[in-house]
Amino acid sequence: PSLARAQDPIRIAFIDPQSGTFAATGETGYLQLKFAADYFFNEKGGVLGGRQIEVIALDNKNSAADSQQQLRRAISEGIQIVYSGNGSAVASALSTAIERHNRRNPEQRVIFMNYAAVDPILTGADCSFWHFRFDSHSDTKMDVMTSHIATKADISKVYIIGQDYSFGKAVGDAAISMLAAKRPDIEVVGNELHPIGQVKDFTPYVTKIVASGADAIITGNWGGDMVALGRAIADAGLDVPIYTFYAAYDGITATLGEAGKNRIRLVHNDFANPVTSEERIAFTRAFKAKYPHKDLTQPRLATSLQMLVNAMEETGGTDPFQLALAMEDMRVTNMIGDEVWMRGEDHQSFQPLFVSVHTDENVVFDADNSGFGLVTEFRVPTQDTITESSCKMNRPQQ
Amino acid sequence: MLKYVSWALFAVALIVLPQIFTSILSVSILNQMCIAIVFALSYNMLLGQGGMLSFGHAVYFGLGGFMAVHALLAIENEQMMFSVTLIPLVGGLFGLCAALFIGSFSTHKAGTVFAMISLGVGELIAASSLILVSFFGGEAGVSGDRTYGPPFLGFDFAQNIEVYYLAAAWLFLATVCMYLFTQTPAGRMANAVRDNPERAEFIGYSARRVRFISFIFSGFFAGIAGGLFALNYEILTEQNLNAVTSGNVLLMAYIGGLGFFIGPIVGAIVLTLINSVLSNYTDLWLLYLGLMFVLTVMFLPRGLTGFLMMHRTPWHLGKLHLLAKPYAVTAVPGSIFVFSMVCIVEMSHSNEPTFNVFGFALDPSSFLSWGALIIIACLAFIALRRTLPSLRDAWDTANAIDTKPGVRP
Amino acid sequence: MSILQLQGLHKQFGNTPIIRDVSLKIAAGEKHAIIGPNGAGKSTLFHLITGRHTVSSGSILFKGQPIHNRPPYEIARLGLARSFQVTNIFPLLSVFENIRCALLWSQGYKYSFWHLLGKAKALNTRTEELLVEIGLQERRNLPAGELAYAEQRALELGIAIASGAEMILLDEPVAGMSHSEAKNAVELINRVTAGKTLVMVEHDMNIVFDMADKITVLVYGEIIASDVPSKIRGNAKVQEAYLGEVVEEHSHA
Amino acid sequence: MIEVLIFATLNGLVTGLLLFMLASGLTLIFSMMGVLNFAHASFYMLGAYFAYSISLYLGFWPALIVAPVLVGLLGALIERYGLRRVHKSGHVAELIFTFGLAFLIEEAVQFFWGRATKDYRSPDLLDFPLFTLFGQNFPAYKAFMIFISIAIFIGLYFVLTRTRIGIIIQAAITHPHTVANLGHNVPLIFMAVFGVGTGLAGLAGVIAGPVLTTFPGMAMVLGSIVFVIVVIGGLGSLAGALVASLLIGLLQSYAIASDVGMPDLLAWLGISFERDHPLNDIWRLTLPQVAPILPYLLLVLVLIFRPSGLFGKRES
Amino acid sequence: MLEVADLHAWYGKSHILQGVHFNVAQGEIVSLLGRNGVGRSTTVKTIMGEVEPSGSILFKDQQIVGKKSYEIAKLGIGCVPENRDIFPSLTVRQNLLLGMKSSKGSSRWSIDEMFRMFPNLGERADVPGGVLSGGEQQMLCMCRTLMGDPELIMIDEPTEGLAPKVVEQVGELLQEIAARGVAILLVEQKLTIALKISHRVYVMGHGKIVYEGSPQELREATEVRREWLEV
Ligand SMILES: Nc1ncnc2c1ncn2[C@@H]1O[C@H](COP(=O)(O)OP(=O)(O)OP(=O)(O)O)[C@@H](O)[C@H]1O
Ligand SMILES: Nc1ncnc2c1ncn2[C@@H]1O[C@H](COP(=O)(O)OP(=O)(O)OP(=O)(O)O)[C@@H](O)[C@H]1O
Ligand SMILES: [Mg+2]
Ligand SMILES: [Mg+2]
Repeated sequence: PSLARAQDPIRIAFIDPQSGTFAATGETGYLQLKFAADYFFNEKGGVLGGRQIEVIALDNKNSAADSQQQLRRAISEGIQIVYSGNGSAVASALSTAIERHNRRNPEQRVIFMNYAAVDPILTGADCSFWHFRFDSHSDTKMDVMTSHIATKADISKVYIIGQDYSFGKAVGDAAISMLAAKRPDIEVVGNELHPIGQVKDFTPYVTKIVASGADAIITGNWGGDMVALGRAIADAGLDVPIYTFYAAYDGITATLGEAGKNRIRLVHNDFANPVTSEERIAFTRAFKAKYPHKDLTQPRLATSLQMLVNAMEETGGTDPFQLALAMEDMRVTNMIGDEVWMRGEDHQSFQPLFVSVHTDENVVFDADNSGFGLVTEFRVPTQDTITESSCKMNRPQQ
Repeated sequence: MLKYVSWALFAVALIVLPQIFTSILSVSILNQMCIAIVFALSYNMLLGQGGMLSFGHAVYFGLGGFMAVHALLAIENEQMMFSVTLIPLVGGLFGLCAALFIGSFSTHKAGTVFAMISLGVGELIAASSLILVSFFGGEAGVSGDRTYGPPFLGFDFAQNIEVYYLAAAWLFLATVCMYLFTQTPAGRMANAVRDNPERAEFIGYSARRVRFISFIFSGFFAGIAGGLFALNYEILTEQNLNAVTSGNVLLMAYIGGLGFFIGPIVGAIVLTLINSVLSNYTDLWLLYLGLMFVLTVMFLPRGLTGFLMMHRTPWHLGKLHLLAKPYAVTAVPGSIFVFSMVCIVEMSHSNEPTFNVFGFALDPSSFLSWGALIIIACLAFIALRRTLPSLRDAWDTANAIDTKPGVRP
Repeated sequence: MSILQLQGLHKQFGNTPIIRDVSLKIAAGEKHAIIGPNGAGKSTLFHLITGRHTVSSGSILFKGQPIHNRPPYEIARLGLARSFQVTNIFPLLSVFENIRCALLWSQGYKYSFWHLLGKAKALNTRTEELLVEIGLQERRNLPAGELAYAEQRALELGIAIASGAEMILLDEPVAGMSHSEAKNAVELINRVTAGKTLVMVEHDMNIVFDMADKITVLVYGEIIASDVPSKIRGNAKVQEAYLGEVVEEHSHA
Repeated sequence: MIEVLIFATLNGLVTGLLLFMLASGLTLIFSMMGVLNFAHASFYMLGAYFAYSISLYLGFWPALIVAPVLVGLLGALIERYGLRRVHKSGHVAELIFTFGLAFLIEEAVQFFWGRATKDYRSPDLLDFPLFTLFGQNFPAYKAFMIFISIAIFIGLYFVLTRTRIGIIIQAAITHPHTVANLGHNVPLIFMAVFGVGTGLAGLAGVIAGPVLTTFPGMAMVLGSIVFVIVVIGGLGSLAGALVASLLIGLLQSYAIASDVGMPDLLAWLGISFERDHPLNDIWRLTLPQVAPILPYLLLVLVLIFRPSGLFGKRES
Repeated sequence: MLEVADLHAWYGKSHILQGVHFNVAQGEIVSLLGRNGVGRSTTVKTIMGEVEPSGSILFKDQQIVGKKSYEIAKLGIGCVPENRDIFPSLTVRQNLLLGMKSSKGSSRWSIDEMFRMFPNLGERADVPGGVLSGGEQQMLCMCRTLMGDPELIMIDEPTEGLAPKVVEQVGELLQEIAARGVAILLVEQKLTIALKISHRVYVMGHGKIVYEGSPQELREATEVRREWLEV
């Protein structure tokens, strides 16, 4: 490579919604990745002997077709690394498209860093050599959630409600089978599916929940559906824990506010209050200083970047095939000192998981500047989160 | 004669364009345009020519596309064997079948009744697509691979450029067919029924049957567009048949100009470009797009094509040159105004300490940037208001038939 | 042989009877006028015959076939064309297209989407001829909605006669036309309906008495007289219900 | 079971009346001006956001008055400087205009208020359970919603039937010149109607915002359902809009409350099927699952069998 | 009462009125005659403010050029257009109600009086205007305008489509209206009736007034009649 080439930035395409209804998460994701790149690498002299990392946001409008269009744009511009994560449908479309593209155009390959899409199938039946997932998949999260429920002796009836699509259904199915294994005495008194984004008022559903006599609720709802459900439960005066995956940040925490206090429990892999790691505190403070209205919702973006950079330094370049090989079975230590392992077999990462509660007590780092935030109650170490791989990976030749 | 020349030009443009814009991205955008044009033209068969305002045209596009993907899957699984060049036809036929069924009850009436049935049917089918997972694949959609069919003239369609030429061929064919349809008795009666359905019945035509015919053809061509989509993206999702897609095609046809055959073509090209180009410069592109729509509807009621066609009279009168200077004079303050407004909007939206708009560095925290931009915007606006009357005068002059200009006091 | 036969026709809107027990025979080739006071039900009668309204009871036979309660387009296809009292044209289509559309069915094109209009020589020549006949050849490319009122009336007439139907129903064909235009229109009507059956409603008595072979007087939905013009003129009941003294004045003018 | 039924009825009533609040404004505009106002739900959203901002400074009650007025004024301005211009180019143009407007308003809201959900709350004064039945609270705020909706119905009904405004506007849609020739200031009336209609939407937003959450997608959720109501009820019929709103509110509420579905039906009929049957998806459908799409089904059926809607007199 | 001077009007590029001038006094019936398409209806529309003119129109010594239609109507000019333009979806009674300028206020005319004058309308008071017979619509339109209590009423072809007997009736009605002090500008095709009831007549040709006189004079001016009115 010529001298000039060596100074070119390493460009990363961040393909996520940047406009429309789903833009909020895509936008903070972009800012966080960019911030992490600057904070950890660019400000310290870059990588691969001085090359800067440049993150380019490409708007996929939350659509599979637009994601492909943006993928083609990224490829046209010679980009070899693609980040995406919002929505499993989009992620799986992108994964398929990248797999095909790399097969049809071996000289223009790209690697896919999935930072948030949790459908198990992405590292299961549909796993791809080019796809790496940095979030735990929903079955693992459900495993943690049910383990936590299992420790609560006062829970005997559980109501499951979710959005009517694959993720919502997967949550329901997993909850039922896992609860049956861990606490056979718990009765699942309802397993309801509602159309996604269509329900105006959840009170009718809450009525059913009340009538069922449930003393805990499990839901995979996110976005507006989560807020509306939380509100309706509080309005009806139903005082039972609600187990969720996505009930925080992007206005949700602020809107749930008092209504969700000590009701909402969240499974996640990004450590919340109390934060003990100095590195993490400094990172969070620096981010807040730059973007006061945003929250640091996905610290695993930093972890993923760390792995990527390690792989680059190891291989001395950015060739996606080499990067992918290098990342397999890589282990890095994240900001809070836990080890994250990228399993080579299916490109699924493993890390500790947490169950936290929505509250305004003992919150140092709040969400939405609302005073409310997450306080961790329960931690599951990495080894307990590891599940079998069902991936039969199709490994390309160099 | 002119007609044949335009068709030839059209064909040449289709062939040459990807040789000029060669990147993967541009080929992909061209591909998208082909799809959008067929779709928008099919929509205009309904609204522009048949007077049927549909809020659910994406249904036929989407259903055709889904069927096309299933056909791809069937080829992949070796249940069927035919060339993927015929995939759009599969989509078209399925769109036609869907239109046959839905049209059988929805074309009874035009106007609001038709519009609302199309809305209801659209919502129903979009919602069912999430429920009927085996056909629609839920929110993840269905995806297929276009490269499994027998090669066609040695092409296996692995590359986008091959798909482009296939799409362009279909586009050309579909456009010719749709144009010819407007020249047939059925096509002309569609216009008549749009104008006055009652009178049409008294000259021997069942308004319902006439609408029905337009409707199924429109469904057919929408299905072809869906099939092309399936070939290009190899995936169809719920989004391809929901209200957003239906709304989009309505906008394309309208912005382009409903009253003209080429209107939807213009609209499809412009909107595709905006969609794929503007969105890369700013995440406020939807805001600008909305603003643009509203302004177009207000000031160019006959769409972009209508605006161009307005220049036919001065052209025939040989007075087009009279407009050049006033246009230029208005364009200067106009573009400065638009530009400074864009800067102001972008600045108030920005998360970043400084950023560039078309090469200008702006600092949202500095009063200087704000003040300067606001003053520039105001000045440009005043200048614009000053120049508009002279443009209007020039326009009147250029359109006046009399030799003495300005007869009208 | 009567080409059109109405038998015991009744029509009511809600509870209001408009047509009460109308029976009438119209012979093939006859020029028949229907006159009567405003609101007598003349236009309603036309609407019944041409399928715009359904009949409440009774029957209508055209060429021996029952046509009541059939949709307008089926009746039109049998060879029964009409014009409207309130102008009813295709406002956005050009004058030329208005006429051509009116010709399509009778020239056998039906719902064809495999014929090109531009190639249909006979159709286009016939359209041109008709344009000349109704005097609108210079306006041929104008959208019909932009024509002056009287021109629109002429076009209305043109659409009605275009198909060359065996029987033509004209509802106040010359209303709104000036004297000279009315005269031209009458000539035109005479020319194109030669050998055909014509039924018309008209308030201009000069024209009625000039043109009609037979006149039917409709008052409050009932036929009070149906006879040759000379007898009608003298009929006292008709004079009282409809004509007033105006007839004399007109005949003098 | 009985508690589910009672609450389902209450919920249906609340949802229905809320929908009516929106539908009333749309009926007004739709029937009187013939404008299919696609942006209607957007004005509703604006109402909620305005009220949110105002309530931060002045509290809920002033917002209840000020926000709808602001929305109404905005609506009137949009009519004056936008819609009126477009009116000349016909209904489709008007529709596209409001369509673009809906787009624009949604984006503008995101621009000014951001994309995150807003913490807009009901007033403390009404923040208590009105009664508790079978362990479930019925918030006082919902009773307040019911009260306002009924007040709107009575008020509008009076204005429409006891004044000439209604007929003037109806006539002016088709014959603006003639109405002007009779001495009525048509543009002013149109502007007022649009203002009042959008103001009503704004009011609905102020009231619904705290219950249905205030976020940029709130217009989309309600956008087409309002049309469904207005059409099912019959164009231009206020009573029809009320009946249709309640019908849809109750229908959805009961559908959700019910636990029946195809499996029950099939079991009842004694039919069994394989789990991998191609129509498996259909055989497994339950009523609650399809509840939100029932209105569209109803819409299509009503239009096929009674194109003028339940209470509609005229067809358009 | 009404003074029109040097009135010009255009439709797009075509110059329709090319300097029209005439006047109408209180209680007077003035006819505007002429062939089809000479611009008589356009004159009426122009006065009503529907067509943008240049020139001068004084109504009760007030310039009304440039005013909006409804303002002109409020000043007291009523107009019965040639295309009838009744409101098809409103009932006969509602049509008449709409004619009133305010819901209260006294008018020289009441709905009952109208129904007495035209029993046809009375019978059909609650039927939608759109289903009326052609002649009934014509009557309704005239009554509606009267309901607004205008001081000047412009009537465009009132007798078109009316049965001969009703034409007589309309003539009498017009005379009665005039007798109540209302000025009438009558645009007519049928010379017979125009000559019978008018006080003065104007003849229009090619967008200009080409003749002015009393009915008697016009009856005798065969030259004028031949050139501008008949064939
Ligand atoms: N759809 C309808 N509903 C109720 N009444 C109607 C309907 N259609 C017509 N009528 C009434 O029927 C009567 C006859 O109307 P029609 O139009 O046939 O009269 P006409 O004889 O043509 O009169 P004219 O010479 O004035 O045109 C009128 O009084 C009219 O109001
Ligand atoms: N809206 C319009 N656009 C263009 N030209 C028009 C329009 N209305 C009328 N004209 C033209 O203006 C001329 C005068 O029309 P106007 O209606 O005033 O005539 P008129 O004397 O009332 O005749 P008529 O007996 O037909 O009512 C006609 O030649 C007509 O073609
Ligand atoms: Mg009649
Ligand atoms: Mg006239």
